[in-house]
Amino acid sequence: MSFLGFGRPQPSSAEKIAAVEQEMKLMAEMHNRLTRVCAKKCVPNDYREGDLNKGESVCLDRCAAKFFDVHLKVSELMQQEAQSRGGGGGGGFGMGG
Amino acid sequence: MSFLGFGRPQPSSAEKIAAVEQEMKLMAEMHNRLTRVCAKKCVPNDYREGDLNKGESVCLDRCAAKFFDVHLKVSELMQQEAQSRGGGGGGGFGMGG
Amino acid sequence: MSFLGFGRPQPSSAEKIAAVEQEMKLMAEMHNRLTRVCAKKCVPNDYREGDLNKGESVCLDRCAAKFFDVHLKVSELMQQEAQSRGGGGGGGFGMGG
Amino acid sequence: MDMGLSAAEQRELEGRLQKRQMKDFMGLFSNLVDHCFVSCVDDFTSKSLSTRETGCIQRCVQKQMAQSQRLSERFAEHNTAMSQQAQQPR
Amino acid sequence: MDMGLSAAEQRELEGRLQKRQMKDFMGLFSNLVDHCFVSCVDDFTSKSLSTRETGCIQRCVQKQMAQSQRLSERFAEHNTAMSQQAQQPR
Amino acid sequence: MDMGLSAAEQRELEGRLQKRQMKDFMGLFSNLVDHCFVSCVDDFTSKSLSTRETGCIQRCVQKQMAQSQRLSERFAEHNTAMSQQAQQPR
Repeated sequence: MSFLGFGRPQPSSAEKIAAVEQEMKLMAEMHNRLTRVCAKKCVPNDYREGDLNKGESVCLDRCAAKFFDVHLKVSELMQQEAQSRGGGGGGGFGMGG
Repeated sequence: MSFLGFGRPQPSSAEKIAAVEQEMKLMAEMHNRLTRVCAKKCVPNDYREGDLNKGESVCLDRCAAKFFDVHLKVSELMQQEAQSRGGGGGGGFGMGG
Repeated sequence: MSFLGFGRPQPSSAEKIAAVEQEMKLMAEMHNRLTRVCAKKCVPNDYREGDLNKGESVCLDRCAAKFFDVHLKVSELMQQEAQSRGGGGGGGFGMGG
Repeated sequence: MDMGLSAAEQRELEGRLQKRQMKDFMGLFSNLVDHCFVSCVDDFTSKSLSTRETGCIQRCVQKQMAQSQRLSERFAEHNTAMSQQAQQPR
Repeated sequence: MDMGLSAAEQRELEGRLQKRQMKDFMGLFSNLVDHCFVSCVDDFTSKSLSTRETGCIQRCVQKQMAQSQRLSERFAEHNTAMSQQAQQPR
Repeated sequence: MDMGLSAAEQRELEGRLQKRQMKDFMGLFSNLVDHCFVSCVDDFTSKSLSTRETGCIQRCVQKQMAQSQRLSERFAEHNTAMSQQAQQPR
């Protein structure tokens, strides 16, 4: 089925569909988390105003930028940690046992 | 397959089963959210008593009524918002981009 | 298919696979809850130190032991409750209606 | 529920609903454990539950179940009212 | 999206993505209801929403949607930047 | 795990378990990011992380991983004890 494949077999259509679905799910989850976390940091929840004011808008933009940075930072740190524990996939952070 | 169908095809049995399942899931989720939110509003969590007292019971009933009202209100507001942005399904609230 | 079965049919391979998967999912969820709850109780989130100190470590161990005890306790209490309401599976705690 | 299902489909539906109920039950159980643990357990000088903590857990479970039960009733009433309203010709 | 799918597979994918969008939308809706309820409703001397509460809910929904919209834009920019970076030869 | 599965079923099971581990890992990763972000980031006068924030994130990740590791051990001990108890004839 993958006689022109380089190294590993081409994903089947079902796998491609599952991958797109999974990608959308991850995006939606990340958007939810971003909204929850940055709302907490930037927008007071007394709702005396219905519009985002200038300060809140700027805070949200910066909050988003920092959130993406923390993502990157944490994934780097976890890779280092995994390697320093003697290689292997994510060892020590899993279910243990 | 739906030669007697009116306008759109009849749902298949698999679709009916999936719809009932989905409905149950939504109900369970709403019940969870209702319980979480109204517990926070009405019942102090020091648990000096094991029974709901009169005040707590009345508070829970009113909390539930208001929760259902907020549901309705929010769905109306979101429809208005979607329409005022120039029609289309839920535009602007989705994943953006 | 289960002519040697005692009482009930042997689970099929698909059912065995689903059961192992389900078990792993429950374990992962419990681990998540344990971590969330015991972090809140034992580890301040100012992160002036990167290492768990002695006091925090001991607190986590005791927190875990108590968490497992509460699990057991709650399941006993729910069984009693279900029985005292006149038998039947978990009656009165479900979705009601 | 009559939805024009065959006997086999009816069994399939019942099996799935049972799994769903099991899942819902497990979810409620986990929420109960977490809530009562967080509310009642605060002493980490020992690894076994104190009498005070055990009593608190008991009252917490009892009260939470009463609460869940009461809200289930309100929820069921609401759903009934909603479906009647939907069927009414205006 | 061209992923070398047949027409039937393309339809299958679209159906699944629609379901996903529906799910995401329901999730956002639930979060919005819960957040605005917790932030705005505090008076349990009556079973109907007060004028103050209704106004607060309105502003809360408006503001949350503006916020979600703004963060969606930042998120989309970030994703675009990431995928450009991934394609760049170094 | 010997459950009387054929080789093909064994492969199917392994594939599924790998997906599950991936999911669990993603969940832990997300929780870690959210927790450390909320705990460490508080200055929104700039759009890049300060030295103080970066240091805090580092310590937070390190400490959370140590904690997760420690609780995994306790959890594994508990599960072992439980399954031994279940096998003992009374």
